[in-house]
Amino acid sequence: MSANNPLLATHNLSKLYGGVVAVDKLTLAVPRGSVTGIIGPNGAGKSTLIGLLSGALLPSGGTISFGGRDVTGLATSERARLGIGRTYQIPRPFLDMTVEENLAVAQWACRARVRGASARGRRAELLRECGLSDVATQPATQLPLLRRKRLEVARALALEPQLLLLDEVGSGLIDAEITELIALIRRIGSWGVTIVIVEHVLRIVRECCSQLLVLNFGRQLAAGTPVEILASEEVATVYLGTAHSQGATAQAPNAQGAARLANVAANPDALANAVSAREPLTVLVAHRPVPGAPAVAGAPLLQLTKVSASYGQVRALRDVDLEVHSGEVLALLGANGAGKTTLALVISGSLPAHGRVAIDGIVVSRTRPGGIAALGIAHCMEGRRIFTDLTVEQNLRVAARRAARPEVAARLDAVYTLFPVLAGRRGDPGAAMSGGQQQMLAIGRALMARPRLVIFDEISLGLAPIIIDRLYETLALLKQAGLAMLIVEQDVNRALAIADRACVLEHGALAFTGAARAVREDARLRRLYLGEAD
Amino acid sequence: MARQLKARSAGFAALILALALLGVAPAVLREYDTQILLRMLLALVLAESWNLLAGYGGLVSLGTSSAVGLGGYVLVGLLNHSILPLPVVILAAALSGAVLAALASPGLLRLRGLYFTVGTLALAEALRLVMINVNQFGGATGLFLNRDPPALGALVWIAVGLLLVTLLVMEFCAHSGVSLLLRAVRDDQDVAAQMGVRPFRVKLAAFAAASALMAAAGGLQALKLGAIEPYGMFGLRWSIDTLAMVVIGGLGTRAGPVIGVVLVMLSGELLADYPEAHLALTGLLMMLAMRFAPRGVAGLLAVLPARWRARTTGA
Amino acid sequence: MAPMIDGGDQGLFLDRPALPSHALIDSLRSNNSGGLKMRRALVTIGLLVSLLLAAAGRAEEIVIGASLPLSGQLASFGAFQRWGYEHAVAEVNHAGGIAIGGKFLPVRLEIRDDKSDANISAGNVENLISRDHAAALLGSCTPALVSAGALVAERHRLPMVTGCDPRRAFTSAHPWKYVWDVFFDEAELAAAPFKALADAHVTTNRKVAILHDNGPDGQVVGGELWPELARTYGLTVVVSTSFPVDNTQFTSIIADAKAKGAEIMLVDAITPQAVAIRKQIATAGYHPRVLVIEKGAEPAQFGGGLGALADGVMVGGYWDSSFPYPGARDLLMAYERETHQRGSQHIADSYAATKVLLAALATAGSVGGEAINATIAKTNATFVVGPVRFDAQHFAPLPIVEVQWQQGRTVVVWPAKAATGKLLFPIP
Amino acid sequence: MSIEAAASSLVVGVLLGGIFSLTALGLSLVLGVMRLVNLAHGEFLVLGAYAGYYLLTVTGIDPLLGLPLIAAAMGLVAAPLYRFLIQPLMGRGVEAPMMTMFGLSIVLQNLYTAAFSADTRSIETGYSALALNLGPVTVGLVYVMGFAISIGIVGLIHLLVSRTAFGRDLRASAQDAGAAAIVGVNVPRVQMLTFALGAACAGAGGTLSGLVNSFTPASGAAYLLNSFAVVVLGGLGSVLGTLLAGITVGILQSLGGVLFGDGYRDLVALLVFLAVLIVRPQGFMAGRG
Repeated sequence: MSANNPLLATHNLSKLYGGVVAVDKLTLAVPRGSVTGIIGPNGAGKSTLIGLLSGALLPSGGTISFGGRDVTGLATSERARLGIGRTYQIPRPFLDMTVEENLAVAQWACRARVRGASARGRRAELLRECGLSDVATQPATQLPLLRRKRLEVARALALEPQLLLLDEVGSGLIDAEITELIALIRRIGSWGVTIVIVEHVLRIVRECCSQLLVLNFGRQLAAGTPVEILASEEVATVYLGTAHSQGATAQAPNAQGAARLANVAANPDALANAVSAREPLTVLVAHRPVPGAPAVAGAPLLQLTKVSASYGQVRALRDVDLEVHSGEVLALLGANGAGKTTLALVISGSLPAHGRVAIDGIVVSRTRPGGIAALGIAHCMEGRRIFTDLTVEQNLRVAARRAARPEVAARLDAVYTLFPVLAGRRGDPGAAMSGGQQQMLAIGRALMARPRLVIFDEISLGLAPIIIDRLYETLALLKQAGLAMLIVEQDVNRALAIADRACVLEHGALAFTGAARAVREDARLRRLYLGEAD
Repeated sequence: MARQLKARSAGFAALILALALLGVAPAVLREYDTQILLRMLLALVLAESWNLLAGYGGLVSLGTSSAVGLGGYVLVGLLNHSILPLPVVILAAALSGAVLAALASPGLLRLRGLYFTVGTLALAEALRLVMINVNQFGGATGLFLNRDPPALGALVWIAVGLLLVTLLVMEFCAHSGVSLLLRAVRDDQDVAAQMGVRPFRVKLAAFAAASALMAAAGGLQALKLGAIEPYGMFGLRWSIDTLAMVVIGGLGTRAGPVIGVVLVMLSGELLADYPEAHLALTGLLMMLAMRFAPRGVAGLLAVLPARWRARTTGA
Repeated sequence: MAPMIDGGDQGLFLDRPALPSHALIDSLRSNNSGGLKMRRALVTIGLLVSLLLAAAGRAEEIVIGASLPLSGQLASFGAFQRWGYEHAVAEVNHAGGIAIGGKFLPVRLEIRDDKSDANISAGNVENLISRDHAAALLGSCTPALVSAGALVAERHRLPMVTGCDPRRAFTSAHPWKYVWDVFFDEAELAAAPFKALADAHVTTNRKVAILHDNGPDGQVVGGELWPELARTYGLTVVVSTSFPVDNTQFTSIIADAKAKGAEIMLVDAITPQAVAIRKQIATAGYHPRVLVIEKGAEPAQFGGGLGALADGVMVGGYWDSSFPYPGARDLLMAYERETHQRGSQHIADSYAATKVLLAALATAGSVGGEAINATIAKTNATFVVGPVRFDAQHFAPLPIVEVQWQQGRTVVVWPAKAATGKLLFPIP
Repeated sequence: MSIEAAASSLVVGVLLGGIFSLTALGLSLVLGVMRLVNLAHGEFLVLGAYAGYYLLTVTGIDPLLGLPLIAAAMGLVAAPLYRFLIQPLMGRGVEAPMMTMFGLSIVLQNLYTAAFSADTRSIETGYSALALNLGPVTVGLVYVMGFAISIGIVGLIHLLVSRTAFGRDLRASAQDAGAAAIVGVNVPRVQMLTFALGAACAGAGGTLSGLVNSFTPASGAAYLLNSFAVVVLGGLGSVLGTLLAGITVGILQSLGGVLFGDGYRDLVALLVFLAVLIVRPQGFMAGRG
């Protein structure tokens, strides 16, 4: 992908957040007039890269050059004036202005290049191009999601940029909307504007980009034309998890699951770990509803009927029905932005929703998060969200609500045997833990409440494969101890290996559901993730 | 756009007419009413410039008293020790406000939200303590104007002139491109930077303009009094009253300051014998405004007719 | 199916950067019709101002206005002055009022609180003149407030008689034409303690510490006069510092004075600071043999606030009920009968100032400013504070005595002929 | 300025600094846990001072003995005040609660003037004028007692925050309110109790301030700025940080007094506050955000 004088080039660009490496010595070149796509699993550093290029984030190392000039340390406003425009993943219009005024801000800021009357003409032209002419005088806050995304693009174009950075413009849009967006991107490309698209919706990348870059763990995994990349095995494994590429579908999930458990059985210390860990688990896992709590006999542990919710302007969930029975493990799959996390938040009570959410048959739609936790539903949250100020033990103790002192001590011991590494670091503050250790602590914290159902939300995010293996071994043990689990997972294969049933969300609606083995075979799954060109 | 242009030019005409009316008032009104009018004009200049700062620029400042005090001292100092004519001295007082803003800006303008507010409060209090302690500026005794202040009528004309300048600045800042930059920086400073706006410079321009107008008003107050001392001129009361008037009137609205000034001043005169009750009432009104009418009385006035019409026509 | 919730508020867990915290500002929607509302509001101003307050009917009475510090740090002085003014006016009304144009008119006293703030004092006097139509004015207390109000009176050419503003502070403010002051001269006040100590042949290590606030009179008495007097009386000034009028912590200055062994301490401060200084002298374990606190130590609140600690503190006085002037004792008796509190010399100068003004009104027989002013100029009579004659600078000096707190009461200790008690030395 | 004099005023600085840490603790907790700038904090302190004053003059109970009573009363008053006045505004950004507290401070200041008159007061007890001689240094007894009690209370609060279940809930809510709610912490209740705890500290701190120097209804503004200097110096919500910062501000003030004269004490604290605020503008908000 070498080009003689690229419009944009980075050399060993890196960004660290404390111990976590977001972007790791990235060197890339974006030729003038090209449309470059950047894809990669969640947490691969895509948004961080956009932040570094636009100037919102200052790099920890390496250089960025734009049009041959070193802009590494240049302030955001100066980069914008040089001609770098960007859009935001979650649209951030100027709320107190009309749509047209939003565009005028960029023109006024860079007055040098745009004169009065022609400015108004240019604005009208841009609005027409982006299909916003009819709402020109409406306040920006009244726009629905797609139009807000178009406003982001139009506003960035008002800068007359040489380089346009599009940050996940496609997420949360329905197919028809994506088609319109692709047409718009192509038109912009035709004006000679160099475009960099960070995207999850692979259809946009496939149909717009002339070159493609795959990021994983902040490093460049692969680069090339969309056709090469999307067909390559390497990319599929990164996306669909270990051994779920085109060729490997034949292997039966149970065999896969069984192989893992066999490994546990064969490996002595793993076995010891497994056997000794099973006894204390009973301390951490409850089977029956909390004594005294109302329950309808025979009702499933958790039942969602026609649940819808929205999130900012995004219609995240539409009429979702879902059931989890006591001791059952349900995998919740779907592309990024399909509404998985929103569903988890609705169940744990921190996001208001329409429709009926019932635990043991009793409606809990209006209960506060704390109340739902008390009913035995724990939520191990996306991004771990442990309390970095508190020590490991304090993190665990916070979750043991209303438990008698001996009971808390027993649960603590059980968690420490489940995750020996935590026992050693009992007194250390949460902040001083690595990603994997923080995830273990988050799981431990969820178990301290002696739940009957735990929602595991993206626990494999940004972790090394061997750590993910150990986590899933623990989940397997918890399953054997009778803990019901709702696993929200990017890594399809791992989730299906342990799940009894699976259901797949697409654009906030239930695409299909069924036994884990059936879902693995279903061709729609692969299309959903990699999106065949239709 | 033409319709809007016509509306604006009509607005200007009415503005000039109203101000002319105010200028003529002293000849017509009794002395007491003229004094109230002068106080209102000064308060309106302060309220408009604070509204520019906080309402349009998002810079909630509790430092009005530092600009007012500085303007007062510069005016009296220049009149006592130089032969400069009055208009030039008032301009110098205004410039001193802008210079104060410029000097404080590298530190203060990097602060956001609460920390900017508390920073301005600390700056105002520090300036007050300096003026009290340093005897070269008259210490607690303060300074006496070496000539009789101009007659009330002349003062009203100067105040009207200052108000005209203030309203022109506001009109410019509220309707031109500058208002776009201001509101962009206020709503989302990071995104504004992404659009090529230089947040620090926009905030500095608003801070300097507002401080200059406040300092000019401070100069006028000193001219009216004839004798100034730090406790009065740098007192926290200036910051509190100005903020209360704009918040009650309607933060970030064009009509807010006017309504706020009229409301608070009138209630002040009616409750003249119970000053504590007046201040407590102002505080209470502020709390109610924050809770139920973030857009203040102006916001209510804008919404009520619509709501009332909706209720009556059963829409 | 229930309608979609309008997802206005963000869920709790968005990992994208939090929206800017200006949510209040987010909720603002300025629309373009601002110009229109602007016009409507400005027109209403014109109407409102003219309708503002129906002119108070000119009842048949003489209005005397006064702005006094009834709240804030000078509240202790203001309270006594208010009584002095009201008592004098009540006496005149009881005697039938003042004859103007053949008719006896009652006098109405209009008092406004200036909260110890010069700006408000000026505003109050403006209101008294234009709204309450005062025929004449009485002054506030302490030079800063008096000057602020007096300048307004002077501009409106309305006579004002005041006390509570020493000569140099009064005359240096403005070449007065309509304002008259009945109070003491700083030079006499400053010299009084030195003379009292000399007459009592008191022996000390002749080391003096001077503490004064940087107010108008503090600068003059503490900053200029005391250092000069110390030199002329052969005393060495070891500490001389000023502090802001509203300062509360004096530990450093006091510690310095103690370390330098000053046995004589001269202080000029208002009551709150005087109380704090006396307390902090005690808590610093410092025992000066002589402690003079001008201005702040005089009112009863000083003694009340400190109790036994006040004993021995000397302060310059310009009046005491023991003075051989007509009505002196009756005035104190009247005060204590009505308020059940200990009197202060401030009831005398305020009472006298009002009497001077009312006497001038009676002799002028008119409410015209120029007439009253001319008759005030010719005042030459003995009042409860002694003989009052105004000099060319409109100032009528009052004699100075040195007073000392003893067992919770103030006793005149100097000069000998006026003494009602013996000088207590050294202070306990 | 001789050595003894400098030594005594520095020691007084340390002792006053101890009291400053207690007066600032309430502001620090509320700012740390709820990102709420309590602009009425100064008025809470003044209320504590008046409470101590009238407790002594009306009932004769010594203010130091009455401290728990005053603190409890302030807490009980503050909880409903928070529940009905501030909590509904918590979701609406930062300006609304701040301006409401500003309005509250204006109302309180004028209620005090109306109720207690504007006279300057100070709490006079038998021992308030006694002096302690410790070698070259002589210091008021009341400063030492104030210091000891303040350190005691701050220590208690530190234990409460670091050792108890409520303390864990408090810090969890401070650091990540969303996650704390999910884990089962009743975050609104924790915030209300924290506000009440802050008010109780302000009550006790106010009484001690009333003991060591005089106060008027208008003293709130000076107290607020002083507390802010301590909070910004000591770091948000950290109890020990506030203690050290309080003593530092106390020393800085007495240094200012020694070097430039007592008039400059408050000025020095303000200039330090401005310097720290500007050098670490995002320091505290981001540090805990």
